[in-house]
Amino acid sequence: MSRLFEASVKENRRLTEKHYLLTFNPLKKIRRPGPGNFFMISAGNGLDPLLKRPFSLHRRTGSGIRILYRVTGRGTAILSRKRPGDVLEIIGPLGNGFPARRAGENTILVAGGVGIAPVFALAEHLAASAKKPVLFYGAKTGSDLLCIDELKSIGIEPRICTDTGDTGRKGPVTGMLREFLGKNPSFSEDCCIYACGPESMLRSLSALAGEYGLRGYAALEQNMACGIGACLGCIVNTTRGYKRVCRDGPVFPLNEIIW
Amino acid sequence: MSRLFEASVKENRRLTEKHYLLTFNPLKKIRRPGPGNFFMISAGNGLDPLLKRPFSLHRRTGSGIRILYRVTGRGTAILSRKRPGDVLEIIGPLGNGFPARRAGENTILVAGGVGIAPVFALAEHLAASAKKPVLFYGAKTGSDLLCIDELKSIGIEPRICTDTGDTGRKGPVTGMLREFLGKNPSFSEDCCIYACGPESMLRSLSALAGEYGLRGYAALEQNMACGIGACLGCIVNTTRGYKRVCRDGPVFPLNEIIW
Amino acid sequence: MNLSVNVGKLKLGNPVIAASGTFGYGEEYSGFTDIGRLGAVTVKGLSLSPREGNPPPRIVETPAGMLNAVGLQNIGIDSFIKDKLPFLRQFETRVIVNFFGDSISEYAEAAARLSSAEGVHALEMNISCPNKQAGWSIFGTDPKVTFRVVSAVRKATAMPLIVKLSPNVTDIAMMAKAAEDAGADALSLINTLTAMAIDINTRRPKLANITGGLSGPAIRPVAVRMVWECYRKVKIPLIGMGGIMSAEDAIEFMLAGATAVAVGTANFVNPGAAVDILQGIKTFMSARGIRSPRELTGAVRC
Amino acid sequence: MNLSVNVGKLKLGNPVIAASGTFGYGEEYSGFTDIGRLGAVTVKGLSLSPREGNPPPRIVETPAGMLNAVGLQNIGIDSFIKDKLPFLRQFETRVIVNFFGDSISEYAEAAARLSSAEGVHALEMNISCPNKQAGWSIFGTDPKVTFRVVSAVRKATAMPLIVKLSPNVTDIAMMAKAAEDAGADALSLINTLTAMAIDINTRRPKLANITGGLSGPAIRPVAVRMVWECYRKVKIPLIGMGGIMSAEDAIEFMLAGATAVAVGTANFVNPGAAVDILQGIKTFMSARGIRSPRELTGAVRC
Ligand SMILES: Cc1cc2nc3c(=O)[nH]c(=O)nc-3n(C[C@H](O)[C@H](O)[C@H](O)COP(=O)(O)OP(=O)(O)OC[C@H]3O[C@@H](n4cnc5c(N)ncnc54)[C@H](O)[C@@H]3O)c2cc1C
Ligand SMILES: Cc1cc2nc3c(=O)[nH]c(=O)nc-3n(C[C@H](O)[C@H](O)[C@H](O)COP(=O)(O)OP(=O)(O)OC[C@H]3O[C@@H](n4cnc5c(N)ncnc54)[C@H](O)[C@@H]3O)c2cc1C
Ligand SMILES: Cc1cc2nc3c(=O)[nH]c(=O)nc-3n(C[C@H](O)[C@H](O)[C@H](O)COP(=O)(O)O)c2cc1C
Ligand SMILES: Cc1cc2nc3c(=O)[nH]c(=O)nc-3n(C[C@H](O)[C@H](O)[C@H](O)COP(=O)(O)O)c2cc1C
Ligand code: FES
Ligand code: FES
Repeated sequence: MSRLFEASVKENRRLTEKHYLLTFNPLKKIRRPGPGNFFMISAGNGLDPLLKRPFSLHRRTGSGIRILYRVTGRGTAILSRKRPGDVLEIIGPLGNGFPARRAGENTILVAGGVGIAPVFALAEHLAASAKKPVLFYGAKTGSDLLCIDELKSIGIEPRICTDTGDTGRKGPVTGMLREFLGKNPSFSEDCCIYACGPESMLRSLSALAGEYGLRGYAALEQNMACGIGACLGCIVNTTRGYKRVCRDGPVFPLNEIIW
Repeated sequence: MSRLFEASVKENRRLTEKHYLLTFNPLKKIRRPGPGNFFMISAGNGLDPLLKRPFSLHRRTGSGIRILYRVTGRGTAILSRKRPGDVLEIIGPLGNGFPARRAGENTILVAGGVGIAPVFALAEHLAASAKKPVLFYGAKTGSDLLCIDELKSIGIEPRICTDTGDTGRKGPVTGMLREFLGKNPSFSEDCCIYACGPESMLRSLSALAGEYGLRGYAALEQNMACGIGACLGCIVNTTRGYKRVCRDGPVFPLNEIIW
Repeated sequence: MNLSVNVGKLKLGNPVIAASGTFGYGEEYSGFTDIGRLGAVTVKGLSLSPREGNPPPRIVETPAGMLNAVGLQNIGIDSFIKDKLPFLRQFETRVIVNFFGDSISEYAEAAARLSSAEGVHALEMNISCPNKQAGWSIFGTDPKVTFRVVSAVRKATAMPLIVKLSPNVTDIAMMAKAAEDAGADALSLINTLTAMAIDINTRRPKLANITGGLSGPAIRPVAVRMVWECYRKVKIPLIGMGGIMSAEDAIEFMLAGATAVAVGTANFVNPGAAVDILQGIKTFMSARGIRSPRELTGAVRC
Repeated sequence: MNLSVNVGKLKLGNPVIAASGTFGYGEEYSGFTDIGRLGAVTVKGLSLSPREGNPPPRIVETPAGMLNAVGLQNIGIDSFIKDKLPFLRQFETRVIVNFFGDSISEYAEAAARLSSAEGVHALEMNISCPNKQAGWSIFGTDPKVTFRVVSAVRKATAMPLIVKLSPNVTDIAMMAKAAEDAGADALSLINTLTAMAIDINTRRPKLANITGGLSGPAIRPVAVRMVWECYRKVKIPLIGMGGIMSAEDAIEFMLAGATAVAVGTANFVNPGAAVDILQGIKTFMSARGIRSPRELTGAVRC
């Protein structure tokens, strides 16, 4: 019944200065996670850090479940030191996940920074279908871009932009998306956006979607304690009142989020 | 100037269910530790556990500095999971160490349980001299006896007793010593005792030494925070008032300790 | 071995309780642990009308602890009775309802309303939440005011009445005495310590509410001390809490004087924590031939 | 970059101080760190006559913290002046002498005696030690008594007078105000939280003194909150302390309102902690173009 399980670290590969790709194998049978689901993962094995940290499903592969993470603080720093064979305590899969798209609908995927982690999961899920998603991917610099080869290997050619412009277009990902929408009015007629990234990106994406009257969903982040809806710690303000990111989300309709 | 250093774990070998032998190599030049000196060793690398733990010098070998320890709680449990290449933060060497014996004097060494750790260091130091020490060693059961082969390899034949009697004599180590003193009056005429072990053992050893008018020293233990004499946390009551185990000791004359 | 304990008039099958605010309304945990095995579940603090609570961020981790400033978000007593209580009624587990008000009359009215609800076994008055709004934190820090508000609630209900004390006081035992004198059947202690954390890069408080309540293992030694001080001062039973992560921690509280214990922050780390702790207490007791948790209560040898 | 700060009349070369009771009389650390680089060293609390302190065990680790019940062991003011002060005089580092008494007149006499000693730069009155004996813990928990004892000491000395507050109170800002009104030049906060730990196997308290003071990172969020509360209530400068382990922690206290910071328990973990923290503050400041620590004091944006 419990979704608490132990998993053994299979690989913890450094991708960039700050990003790691961790593959784990659950030591017992767990529910099948889908795109937009997440796990609460303990980085330590004592009281430091105390709380588990949320990480999205990045990929399910033959060798295990993968998360892609950025070292931002104490917990992720400790996680980055895990070695193959180390055991992690995990709760999950959790959260609502990305909703299925409507039949025949076009899909735009938007990832900012490490937001590529769950967006990739969805891209992989949708890549096999007839209507391939179009993926917009923004990062600070070219060296922060992740899984470009993996995206290509699933047949997706990401449209890239960076803040510095050293790779892809210079500027925010929403700028590139706006241009795309302008140039492809028929595509955007029946189309849904799925996004994950920093708040500033999601905020302008919301505005853009509103402008063009597009449906869309964003996977949100908030500090979490329990991950299962009990502590009321991970609130986001929506048109339907405060909602729990962990249980009511992490995926919310773009037009319901009050920034 | 600072006696704070990092050391890399060379080996962390399990000897019995509860005992480990850890060899470390300081990553910078440190002062040369002697028998009875100790180190404050951090078992974690965060806030859990917070304080360093004291461990006696057990042996200096070509491959590094050794401590011999028993898993009793959280800190030692975490220490027992260290692997070769892991880095420890250490302060030391600390403490007064065992005083040199007087010229021509006989030496009795008494170890109880993991008290063999520093007693072995002294035994090794004295083994080369003309007057070989006589070593009494008590433990709970035969399987708790440590470094018997090492003792033999330095030419010392320990006189063993255990609580269960499954190895060596049955009964407390002080009983065996009392018998020895009775049978060897000339030996005990000019003789000094050096001991480390549980409080109950040291207490009866004090009484025995008093009875026979023998000089003696014991390495004591007390909960420590700083290890350098600053916090006044590690007090022992002596005939000269409260003394700090870490700085005024850990070795104290048996006849000065007030039990 | 008989694990049952009496917390005043409230009879529990075992001494392990889920702490208020850390176990939702119970149902959140139903997919994660066996609620039916717990002595009691204390639900998130309720008020007469629903509350929105504070804006995010509401929580942040601190050394061996966490701050929360949920701000008493809740669905209100009526929705609770209608939508949440039926779920809880299916278990043997006792249901303790944590509640609060903005005035003495609100406290009394809330208690009266809850008393008539089927499936509520005890009331826990929160006079101690540090997320003060409307200046009412005084209910838990001035013994005279505590006496008055508890007396008013006592008159409004015949239910087992537990008063939950704030640790943010000079003399916890005096507060305990005031609650006892006013007719409390038992005391819960402790609630969170008022605390604060600042992000040095943004220079902003890490919580939108500026301050929040510190919970978790960091506060355990303070909580144990307070249980011990109250145990020597009052006769009514105590529910001990604050940083209980393991059976050993729970037993420490019992030795200090607690009749039962509540598990809070630990539930977040491990949704099965409370059940694991119960199991650990059993193992401890049977290894030592202890027949009832009562043998542990207050058994510290000073 | 100018690191100097004024703690009232006390001028420090930089804002990092070693906290009382965690740095011995300074000399204990001389083989381990460069004392001369610290803004100030606060020595172990002194009384008119030497004290033996509590029996062992005196310390025990708790989650992200430790309890101590040293019981104010000290060599007495006279020996300190004769045997310890000369060593400290060789450094640029300011010397703050922490002291206490059993009565108002003892406090005043101790202050007078210390004021005439060469090489003492400020006095820190400990009215807050939780290891209460002779019932004097009231000095730090009742604002009226605090006002009286601080006033008496104020009359006895012209030295910079720092009053060290206890966190074990309902309203720390009220205590701060009482000390300010009585003439304190600065406040130190916080001292340790009264706490307790029990060995569940022996059923005995882990400290011989039963209770002790909780220090270390566990208490930092409580300490930061108290500094922030006092900063908004009083005008005199604050020395912030409680669980500072890193430069980031120290800066957090400054943002909350501290003019200087004291490092306590961290010295035990790393004898070079205070110097490392100073170094880290410099790095932080120069990375952000901050020219004086004063720019950080109270700069939290709420
Ligand atoms: C549903 C969800 C999915 C996520 N998926 C990913 C992912 O796939 N890859 C990835 O790199 N990151 C992901 N994150 C973010 C990730 O959880 C945080 O970066 C991580 O918790 C930071 O922990 P830390 O200890 O390193 O940082 P800390 O030192 O604790 O703090 C650094 C920052 O992280 C934030 N943070 C701290 N604790 C938490 C917490 N419990 N929950 C959320 N944020 C916190 C703080 O606001 C702070 O700004 C996700 C977050 C959520 C809510
Ligand atoms: C000078 C000295 C030399 C020592 N040498 C050795 C040695 O060579 N080998 C060995 O196995 N043990 C040695 N010890 C004992 C060792 O330090 C303790 O067993 C260890 O600290 C326990 O830590 P823990 O975290 O595992 O236990 P905890 O979980 O913290 O507690 C278990 C027990 O250890 C004691 N303890 C806790 N913290 C400390 C502390 N900081 N200092 C001392 N005792 C503490 C407690 O009283 C408790 O009873 C020595 C102690 C001293 C004072
Ligand atoms: C997120 C959170 C919410 C809480 N909400 C309440 C509440 O609504 N009412 C209450 O009386 N206590 C509340 N508490 C306090 C807990 O019930 C408990 O007293 C405290 O957290 C100490 O226990 P712990 O350290 O085991 O968490 C809350 C605690 C947390 C962490
Ligand atoms: C072992 C120990 C002894 C202490 N002795 C004193 C003292 O004599 N006088 C005093 O005012 N504070 C004393 N303190 C309190 C510290 O100065 C400081 O206020 C407290 O420990 C919080 O800071 P920290 O968490 O950085 O240690 C002592 C603290 C410890 C840990
Ligand atoms: S993290 Fe607890 S409710 Fe979402
Ligand atoms: S451990 Fe601090 S004085 Fe000995």
